[in-house]
Amino acid sequence: MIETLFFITFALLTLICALLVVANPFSRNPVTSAMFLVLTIISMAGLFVLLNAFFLAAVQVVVYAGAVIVLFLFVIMLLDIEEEERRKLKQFSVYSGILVAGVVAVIAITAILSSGIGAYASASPVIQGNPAPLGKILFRDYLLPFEILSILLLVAMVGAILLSKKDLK
Amino acid sequence: MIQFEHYLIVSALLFCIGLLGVLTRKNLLVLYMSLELMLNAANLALVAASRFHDNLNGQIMVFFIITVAAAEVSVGLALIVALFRRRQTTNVQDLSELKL
Amino acid sequence: MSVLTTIIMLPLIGALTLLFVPSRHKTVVRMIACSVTFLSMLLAALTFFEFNASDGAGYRNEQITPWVESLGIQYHVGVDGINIALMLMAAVVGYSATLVAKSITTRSKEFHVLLLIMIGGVLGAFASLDLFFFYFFHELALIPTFIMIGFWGRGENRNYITFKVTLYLSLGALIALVGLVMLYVKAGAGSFDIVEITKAVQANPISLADQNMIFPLLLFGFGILVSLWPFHTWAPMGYGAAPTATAMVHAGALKKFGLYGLIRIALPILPDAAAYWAHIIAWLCLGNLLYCGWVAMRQKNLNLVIGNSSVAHMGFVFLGISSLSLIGVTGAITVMVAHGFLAALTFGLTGYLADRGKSLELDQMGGILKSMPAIGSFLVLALMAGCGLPGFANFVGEAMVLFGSWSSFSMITIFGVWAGLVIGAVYMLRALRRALHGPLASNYEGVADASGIGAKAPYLILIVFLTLFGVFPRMLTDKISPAVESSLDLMKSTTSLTVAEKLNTDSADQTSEAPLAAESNSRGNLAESPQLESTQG
Amino acid sequence: MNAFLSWSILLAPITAAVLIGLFTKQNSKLSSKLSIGAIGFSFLMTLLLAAVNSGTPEIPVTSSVTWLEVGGLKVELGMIIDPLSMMMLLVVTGVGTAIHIFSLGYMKDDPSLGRYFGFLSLFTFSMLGIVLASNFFQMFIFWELVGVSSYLLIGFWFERKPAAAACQKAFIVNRLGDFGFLIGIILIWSITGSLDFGEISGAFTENPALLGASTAIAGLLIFCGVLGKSAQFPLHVWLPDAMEGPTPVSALIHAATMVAAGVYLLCRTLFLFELPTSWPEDFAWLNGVSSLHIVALIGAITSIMAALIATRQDDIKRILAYSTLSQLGYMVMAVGLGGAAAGMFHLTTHAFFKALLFLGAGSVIYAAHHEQDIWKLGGLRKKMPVTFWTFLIGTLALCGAPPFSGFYSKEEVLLAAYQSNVVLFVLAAITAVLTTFYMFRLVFVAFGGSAKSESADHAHESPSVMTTPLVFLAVLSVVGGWLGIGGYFGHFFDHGAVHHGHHENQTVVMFIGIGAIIFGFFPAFFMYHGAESDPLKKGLGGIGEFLKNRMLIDEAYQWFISRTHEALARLADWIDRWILAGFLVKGIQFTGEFTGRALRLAQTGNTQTYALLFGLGLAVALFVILL
Repeated sequence: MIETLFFITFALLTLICALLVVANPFSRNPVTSAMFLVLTIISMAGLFVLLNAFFLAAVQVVVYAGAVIVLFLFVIMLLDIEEEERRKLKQFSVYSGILVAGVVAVIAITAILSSGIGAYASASPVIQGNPAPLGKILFRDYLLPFEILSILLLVAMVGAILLSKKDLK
Repeated sequence: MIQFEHYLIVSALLFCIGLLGVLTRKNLLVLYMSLELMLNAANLALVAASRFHDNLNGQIMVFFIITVAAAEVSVGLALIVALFRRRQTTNVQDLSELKL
Repeated sequence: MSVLTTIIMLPLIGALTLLFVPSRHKTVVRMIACSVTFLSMLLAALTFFEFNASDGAGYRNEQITPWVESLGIQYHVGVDGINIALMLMAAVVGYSATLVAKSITTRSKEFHVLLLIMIGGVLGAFASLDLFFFYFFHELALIPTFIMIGFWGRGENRNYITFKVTLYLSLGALIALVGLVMLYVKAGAGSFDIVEITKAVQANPISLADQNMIFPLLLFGFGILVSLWPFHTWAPMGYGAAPTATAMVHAGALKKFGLYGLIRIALPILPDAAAYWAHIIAWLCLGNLLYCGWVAMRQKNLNLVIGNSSVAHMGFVFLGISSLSLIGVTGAITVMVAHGFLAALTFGLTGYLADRGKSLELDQMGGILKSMPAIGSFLVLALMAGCGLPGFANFVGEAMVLFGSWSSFSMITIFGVWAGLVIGAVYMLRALRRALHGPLASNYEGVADASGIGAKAPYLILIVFLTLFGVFPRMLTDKISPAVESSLDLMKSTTSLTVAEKLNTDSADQTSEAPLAAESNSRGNLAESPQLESTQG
Repeated sequence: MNAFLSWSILLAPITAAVLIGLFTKQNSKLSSKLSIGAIGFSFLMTLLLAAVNSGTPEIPVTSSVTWLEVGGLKVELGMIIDPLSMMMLLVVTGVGTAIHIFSLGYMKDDPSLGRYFGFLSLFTFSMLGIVLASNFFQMFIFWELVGVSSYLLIGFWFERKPAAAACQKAFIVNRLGDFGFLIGIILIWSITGSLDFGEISGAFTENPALLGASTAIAGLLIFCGVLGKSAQFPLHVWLPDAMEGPTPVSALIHAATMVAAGVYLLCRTLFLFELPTSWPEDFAWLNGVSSLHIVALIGAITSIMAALIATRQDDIKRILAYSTLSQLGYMVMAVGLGGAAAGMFHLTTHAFFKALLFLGAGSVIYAAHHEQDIWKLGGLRKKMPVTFWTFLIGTLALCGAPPFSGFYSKEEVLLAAYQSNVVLFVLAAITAVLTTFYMFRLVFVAFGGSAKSESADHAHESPSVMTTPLVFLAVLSVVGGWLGIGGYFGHFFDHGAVHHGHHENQTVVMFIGIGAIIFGFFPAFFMYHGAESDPLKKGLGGIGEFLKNRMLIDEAYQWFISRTHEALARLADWIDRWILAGFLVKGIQFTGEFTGRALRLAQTGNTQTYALLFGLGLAVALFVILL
């Protein structure tokens, strides 16, 4: 029962904060959006805990809230964002965006509800997303993707440095 | 009792909110945040699947997605910075190079 | 690993290696390119001469490596009499073209990379026994062609021509792709393997309606690639604008892909439709033979004469295929091989002149035979081979086509003889007289002849093979004909099954004629079978 | 033994040709030695072969290798040795050797002598191939090769425009004949299933009606080949033009060998023409006319037409060319009238004296610094005695004066005509009159009188390398008729119509023949003896011009071809340019471009618009897949 309560709380928090990231009626300042993004991510970490993914919940908070969002804020501060607020949104693009997103949402939810996907779920799940079992899988079954990922990060790092150099050739 | 479907619905809604952001906001930075939201929606679905299928592979996927997202954000933000240096704007409407 | 894989991979690996060679080392680039194609040619020649036709009609040097098993795609190469000669031809033409590519000066490394990819693709397409790879290798060869024409081509309106060639060939390839995919689906073998599909179709033929839907797709798709009339207008122009080596490989080897596809795939797998469409092919080939011959008579540019004559020669191949007889189809394949050498030779020679910045307008040519004896004599040989002179492989093939098609299409054969003997002689000799005979044109004063064995080698190799197969045609035909025979047998057996099946379901009174139909089919003259036609209506 | 000999006869010249082409083209001396050595070797081998087989002329000796075998098409390269081919071999190699040696002198200043001898050897090879061919396909192969090697030889001086035009014309006109020939071969093969002469004639012996309604058609199609190679009307137009080639070439190709190939083919395939004739229904009105009748008619037309034209030509080689045409017409007519033996006999003797005449003309031309107009020669009798006397022997042989070889062969031809068709006989007799007339016109103008130009004035006798072949051929022209060649052929064609029993007829024909010589000689003597210009020029008026312009046949061809093929070519080119490449292709291009322009409006360049459309697409795809 208490689990349900937690789920509802976190789910609502996630969705509301996410909505405020993209469509805040009071402010269109990117900083506000970034702050709400932090909230969204933290409440998602709550959902992860509910799903027994303890390690991921921690990673979510550390990497996203800690690193990614800080990066965003840095860039926001770095750039001049005054101009953006003064621009008007185009009515057409807003309505069509809402329409498309809404349609996708309706279709997805209908599909989920009608598919009976829950029936495939195991009745009494037991797994625990602790570092130890995750690590075992990661370094045994997924060793090659893991290594490739490290190269990806390296490439991204080099790319980011190269791109932010002053005299871009 | 909370079921798999409920998590999936939350995930779908989150995804659509992200999509809404991508479609309506004009600021590149906010666009990027919306993209992050969409990625997180996928993460949520994967973790839920992992939980309800008694299988840790889903969580590993999330792990990878987070890493890729981090890489993507770093490159993307570097691009935005470089772009801003050149064009003094972060508004997508000013960027119409794709037009022939 | 099969030797065929080595033959195919050598140029491709060469192309890959070239990517790592700095482009300033031009000699190294040339050396690598020439040596890989030479090795490839050597291996192909060895395979060809080792090929023992008396071992039966099956495939040799096979290699099967599964790739996407869920779709039934596998890397399957192998040769029988039909494609071994084409492999040899493609490898020889490839080597000769690589030698000729020496004249490319701007961005020569990139050119060589593309050329090697093209050669590897051609070889792969001829060796593949899997529809997927068959098509894949063809595209691999085709796309560099466009880039090469667009980038290294010559002439003022080469952009327009590149565009035209690209559109035509892409469209042809696309139509053929649709046909091939439909074939894959309708055959129901769950495999892209040609051998598997053939087996499946033999046990359970594709219905007549489906055959009649797929066959035209293949015919016109492949037909556009081969410049079947009236889809030929890209060819003369395209070869005029293409760089020499590209024109050689395309006109010589790559163009034969469509014909090879028709013979290898369309005939044995879609026998009923083939028998029905044979009439139409035969009439269309008159367009190639007569119409394009006439067009060639009117041309004022040497390259356009040769380009149109090359289109006209394709008419013989189509005529041979449409005869659906052993002699005709064997002749068609012989013409394909011979024309491969010949087209490469002629385009190589005209390219030699054009690369020296000289106009190929016949008005501005003349007397080349005197001032450039080597190139001039080669050109005389090439033009003579082009009008069907005995001693060259073209004659053997064309004669076989004419002998083979007589019983099916006597009237068209007569036109074919007329086109081959008379019209061909008229345009070839006119071009020869205006370009080579007479006093030396001022435009060509001081143009150096090919001197030394190195400069003559690319042409000599082609001439040697052309005459070798012309003087000893059994080297070719003894290998080709058993394979063609088994292919036609396959076709007959599949056909009669379909006919019998159709007659059983259609009406009772026609059933009595079924044995008759089977009998007339076994004569190898499917086109005349009245049952097949009546079921069309 | 026979097989080895015959193969070595055939392969010696091609070996020489290949060696010259590949290695010694630059070296004139070595090339000429190779070429002459090769044909000399062939000649010796032929003599040896004749000696070996002298006891057994009846049995055709054949040996073969399979050249091509696919399904029902089996082509063998065979060697057929029988009296017919034996005599041809002797003529080709014997006369050929003389001409090769003559060339050595005639062409000695030419810088491309190596190429010349290479071509000559190639030609000899092809001609021997025709003679030895044992089946239709092999015959066709060498037929084409002879065509191309004559093309190369006629166009030897290709930098001269007339030579370039002449060789092209020769090749294309020959191809016109080959068109029928090849179709005929295919037709016969499709019915009999065989290409071998022996097998086919065997099949006909068993069943003469094997070819059914296409018997006559098949014969005439094969005869098309003869029309082209032997330059019979209406495909004779190439031969006079072919005189642009070097004179020894004219002697070799246009007198002794290539043009004789047609007659040889006719005799070789005589079994086809002797079948009971039947026509398809559409040609039923021709019933009763056999293909041989048509052959004889064509031969007669050619001979009289060419003789008429020859009287009005001024070029020494052209006169001889038309004379050759006329004599070829004789041979074809003889074969057509059932006198195959007479035809072959005349072919043999004609090869001797016509080669002699051409070489004599070559000697004159060489001495007079390439002056060919007879009205600019003259007075050569004293200056070039050997040439004059040998030329006179050739002339007398050609006219059929006894006891020269031409007398015997011509008499047999006339006899064959006399026995079967009076009209043709009259034509043949008129031709004989005309022959004497134009030949003595040539002799009187060119050799008699006084020199009419400076080059003729400075002429002197040719070197011995040229006169020796002349003497050799002159001897043959004299004794050729005594050697019993006629009986030799008569024995072979024992079913032929000529029998020596008809003494009465023979006497009549002999007197008519001698009369024709007298009727031809005296007008020529009175008109041209010592004449400075042509008295006939004014006398004949329009007809003279008509004959001088070769009866305007070339112009007729020109007109016909420009009306048909040129027009069709023009039309096809127009369609190609404007309809296929223009309207259709450009039309498709325009449609594509128009659609593209319309769709371009959707391309705002705004990423979000694209994203929106992408989202919409996603929604649709999801809807289709999930619901």
